[in-house]
Amino acid sequence: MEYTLKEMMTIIAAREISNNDIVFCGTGISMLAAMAAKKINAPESVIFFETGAIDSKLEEIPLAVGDPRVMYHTSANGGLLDSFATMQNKITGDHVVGILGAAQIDRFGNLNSTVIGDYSSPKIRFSGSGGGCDVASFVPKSLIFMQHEKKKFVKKLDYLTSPGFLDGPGAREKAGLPSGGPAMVITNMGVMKFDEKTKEMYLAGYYPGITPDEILDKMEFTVDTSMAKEEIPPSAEELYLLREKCDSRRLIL
Amino acid sequence: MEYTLKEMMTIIAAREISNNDIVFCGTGISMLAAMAAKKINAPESVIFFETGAIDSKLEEIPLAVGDPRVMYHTSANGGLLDSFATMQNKITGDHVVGILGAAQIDRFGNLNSTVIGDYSSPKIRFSGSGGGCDVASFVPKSLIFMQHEKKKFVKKLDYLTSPGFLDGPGAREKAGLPSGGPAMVITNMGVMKFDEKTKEMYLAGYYPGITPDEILDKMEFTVDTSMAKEEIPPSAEELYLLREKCDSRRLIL
Amino acid sequence: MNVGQNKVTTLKNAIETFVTPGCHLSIGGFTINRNPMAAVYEIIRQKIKGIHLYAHSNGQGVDELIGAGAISRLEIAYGGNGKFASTCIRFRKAVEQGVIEVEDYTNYQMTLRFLAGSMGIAFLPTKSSLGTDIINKWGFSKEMRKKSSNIPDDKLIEMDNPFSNWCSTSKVVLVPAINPDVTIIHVQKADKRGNCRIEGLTFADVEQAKSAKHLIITCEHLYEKDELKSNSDQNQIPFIHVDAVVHIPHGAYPTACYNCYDYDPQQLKKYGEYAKNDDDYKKYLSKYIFGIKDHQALIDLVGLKRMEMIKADPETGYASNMDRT
Amino acid sequence: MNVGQNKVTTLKNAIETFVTPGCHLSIGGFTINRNPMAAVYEIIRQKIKGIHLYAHSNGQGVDELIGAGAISRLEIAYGGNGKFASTCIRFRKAVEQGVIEVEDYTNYQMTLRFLAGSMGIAFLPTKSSLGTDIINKWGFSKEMRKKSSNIPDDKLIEMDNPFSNWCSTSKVVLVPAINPDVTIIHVQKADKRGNCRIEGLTFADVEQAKSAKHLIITCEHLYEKDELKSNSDQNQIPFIHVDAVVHIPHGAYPTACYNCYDYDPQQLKKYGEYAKNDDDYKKYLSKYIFGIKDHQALIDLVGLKRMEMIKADPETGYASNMDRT
Repeated sequence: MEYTLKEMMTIIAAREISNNDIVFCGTGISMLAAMAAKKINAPESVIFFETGAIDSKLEEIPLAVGDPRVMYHTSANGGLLDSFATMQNKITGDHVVGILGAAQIDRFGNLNSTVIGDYSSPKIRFSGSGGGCDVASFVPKSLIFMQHEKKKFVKKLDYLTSPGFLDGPGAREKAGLPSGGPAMVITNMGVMKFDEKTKEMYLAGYYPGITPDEILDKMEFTVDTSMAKEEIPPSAEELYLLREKCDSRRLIL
Repeated sequence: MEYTLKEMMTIIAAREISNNDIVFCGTGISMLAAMAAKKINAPESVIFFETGAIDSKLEEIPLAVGDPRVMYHTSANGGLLDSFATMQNKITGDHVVGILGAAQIDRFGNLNSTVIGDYSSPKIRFSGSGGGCDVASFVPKSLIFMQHEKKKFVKKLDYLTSPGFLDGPGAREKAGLPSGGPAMVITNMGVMKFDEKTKEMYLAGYYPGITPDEILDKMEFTVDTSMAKEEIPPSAEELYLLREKCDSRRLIL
Repeated sequence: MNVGQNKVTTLKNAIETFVTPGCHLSIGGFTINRNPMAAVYEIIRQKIKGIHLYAHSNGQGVDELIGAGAISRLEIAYGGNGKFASTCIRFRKAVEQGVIEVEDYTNYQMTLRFLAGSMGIAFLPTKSSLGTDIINKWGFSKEMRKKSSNIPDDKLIEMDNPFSNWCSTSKVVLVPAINPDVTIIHVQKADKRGNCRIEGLTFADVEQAKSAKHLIITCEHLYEKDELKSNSDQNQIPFIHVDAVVHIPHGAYPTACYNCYDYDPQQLKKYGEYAKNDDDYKKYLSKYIFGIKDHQALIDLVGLKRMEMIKADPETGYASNMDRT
Repeated sequence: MNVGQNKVTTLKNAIETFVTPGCHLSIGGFTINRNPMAAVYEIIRQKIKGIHLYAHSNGQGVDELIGAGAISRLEIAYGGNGKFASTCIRFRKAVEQGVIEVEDYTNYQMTLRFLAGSMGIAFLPTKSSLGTDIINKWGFSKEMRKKSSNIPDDKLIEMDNPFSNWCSTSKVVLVPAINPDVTIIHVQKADKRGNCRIEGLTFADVEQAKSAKHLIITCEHLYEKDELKSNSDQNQIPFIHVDAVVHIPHGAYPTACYNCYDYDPQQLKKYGEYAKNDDDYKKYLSKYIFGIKDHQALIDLVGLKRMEMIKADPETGYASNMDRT
């Protein structure tokens, strides 16, 4: 069955979410992945937004985390203080899965969403952290969406906006961050995970029709590909639920 | 016209409140004084409570700051965080007049509402600070209700619960407290104020039929009585409004 | 916390499960308002002892837990009950007789400590209590603190403002976070998943609730799953924080519950009488707590007439013109 | 703040009075929701320059203020606008061209900074951004900070947990308080004294409002003195914090105002088109801001049909089934 790479990426992220996970999501594909998980495999997962909405009904897909659609039929409508406290407080925060994106990522899963070039006189300016650094600092597990390009998978970030494993094993703890960090990087070509011991990125999966070497060609640094398997494409049912129940108007897809 | 000492004390406190003052009050006579001010001389003063109620209508007199009567017809019903922030934040806090009471007071207006005797094995245990220390720490002006007794006006407090001028001029600033402190002590015999320079208590007024010497007899330390004048008793109108419009059921009076 | 979908249980079961001997507990409400009294009485009935209690001004509930001997350690700001007790009687006796260890804070400090716990941060700063014995005199010794992993090594820490004189602040007091093992609050409305709606003042209930490892909700009105999701602006506590939901009408009695019923001045006065001496207090305990099987039995014992008397006026939210002399 | 009883005025007067050249400003809302756009357009119309703006994710309003050249310094967490701008275009150009000085924080940090200001405390702690360039890289130099009395000497300060390892916390980041000279927020309901009721998410509006030296409220619905004192549980901002109340229906347009109207996807897209190059943006400014006398004129220019399109569905609070492609 036909599917787009965006659909593949969304479904792979959705499969990572379980019942009783509290899912932090941003705008676009990350929101769609969280919605898909509720429709497909984790009906009792809870979606929340940094703006303060928790357990939103989402009858229509929001186009921003500030979209009024996140405010309808929630468990509570609070503010930014509430949502970030839910993550910084480990009692609830240990149940949160964060979904993030960025302009650059390094082999330890650190993210740059601020600038390309020198911070004081950047070549390219991006949006900045928003809540991204907060989520990456607080939560035990995060999923990262990226496009696979050499300039995005870099040896050294121009600016470290959101912490992954910083410079390797024990670095988060040394910096004073709660343990945790990125669990998975989902791109338009495959899936990267992080080694338990070295905290370094490795290739865990590639999409049908794409080879590990093609993926390495799109990265400034190399990663271990020995454990890579072909990813299972979205099923007809997954696609049906994603397309018809989550984004029937194709606002994101 | 006949009046009780309690009525005299209440009216003297009420006269100290002006329009646009934000009045912090506790239980009992302090609440009655704030209500009397609104009825008599400061209709546009604003009453608020540490429990989070602000600008309460008070159709009936509350018997505690947690009484549901403080929640009716307010400008906002918040919580403790809101009320104390309103005082610690100087933007609003500089407009707050606090009304307090205590078991002991010293010549610099420091208050004890915690214990008599040693803190670790007290002879008498009182309620403790509640919000008293917070108010005394934050606000620029406070009025203190006391009973005039030797054991209450002491040379040294058994426990310093709420800061007055600590050990004298500049001490609040040195300790890191906002400037301010007690403005007036209202007792069953007279009114004490604090010297601009020395920050020491002096007798500012005595009630009709009471002499400065009788007041000094009720204190462990002596104060300057040279500026003391006889206080003006409550007028018929003040008494009418206090008795009929504030506490018609004599729950406090 | 519990992300589950149905948390409705009995009070007996909720207390047995979460309130264990020696646990660190906090209860909601303020002096004579919205104390979780049904839960307080059930804790007493289950004879749970050695509790470490955190209180700001939790009035009636605190005094009854102390009176029944359930508390061994107390961190508190205010042990009074408004006009009904300038100092709570059983609290005063227990401290003077040295049967409980007590440590004093201010109301703002205790609230900030719950807020810190709810934010997942180790401490928060304030200017309150600088230069006072609240900072200088500790109820718990350094040694005892070092030994107890669930009590911070310091009571309060004074610190210079690291941002020079920013906000014309030279010094602050840092207050350590509290994360109680269990918090119990009584609310007007809750649904079966645990979404809560408090009416009137929230006091410090929301911070106490979100700082707790386990949260028990007792409620006047129980709603079906999702019924409170409309007008959710008025919900203060989303269900993820909640472990147990118990439906108990009059669950705050004899304290007040805004829009439902007022405090009972007669019962609170009678309590004060009983509390004055130990023999009478034993009578109180056996008549009003041990002698009856549950909270409904207390409501029945007090009687319908009294419930009518304290019934809230729908306009004001309290019992207008009730005789409170 | 102003304890006075009637604060109703015109937008022109409120902006003239409180928004002065070089002032420190914050605006409410989040990305495409409840930005005080009428006030933003009036600031632009009055050609007020050199503003120091504090923003978390205040999307559309921030980009328009920057685009019009009103901003010289910006402290910000997120310069995007959801699906309508992954990075706000005029913000991006201004930073890349070096026409504004910018310093980066996180959304939580900016919110905590407003909270600190509203609490009257110099700083608050968090674990967010430890080990990142948010701490290491400053937008404003030490020298510039020392020179400016209204900017703290340090951006952020890393500190060891003074309570040993309490809450398994070894380090924290301290964020300095913000007290803007003026904050402007748009709310659904306000009374003439300034009591405010926000519907839907409050974002960081309440903290921004209470931290400000002066507070301007624009509202969809204006109520008589005391009308909002019933159901006051739903009021987030008591009148004492408010300096000016301005009644402006559609005051958040083209951003959304929950229960009143949705964002206008056509206008936001059109804005994105105009923003792409400077000449087109000049056309945008003259057509939609300088070319018209006030916000009502903008609403008239866009037209009734569009207002019908974005009208909120009373059940959902937004324009259900609106074409947003």
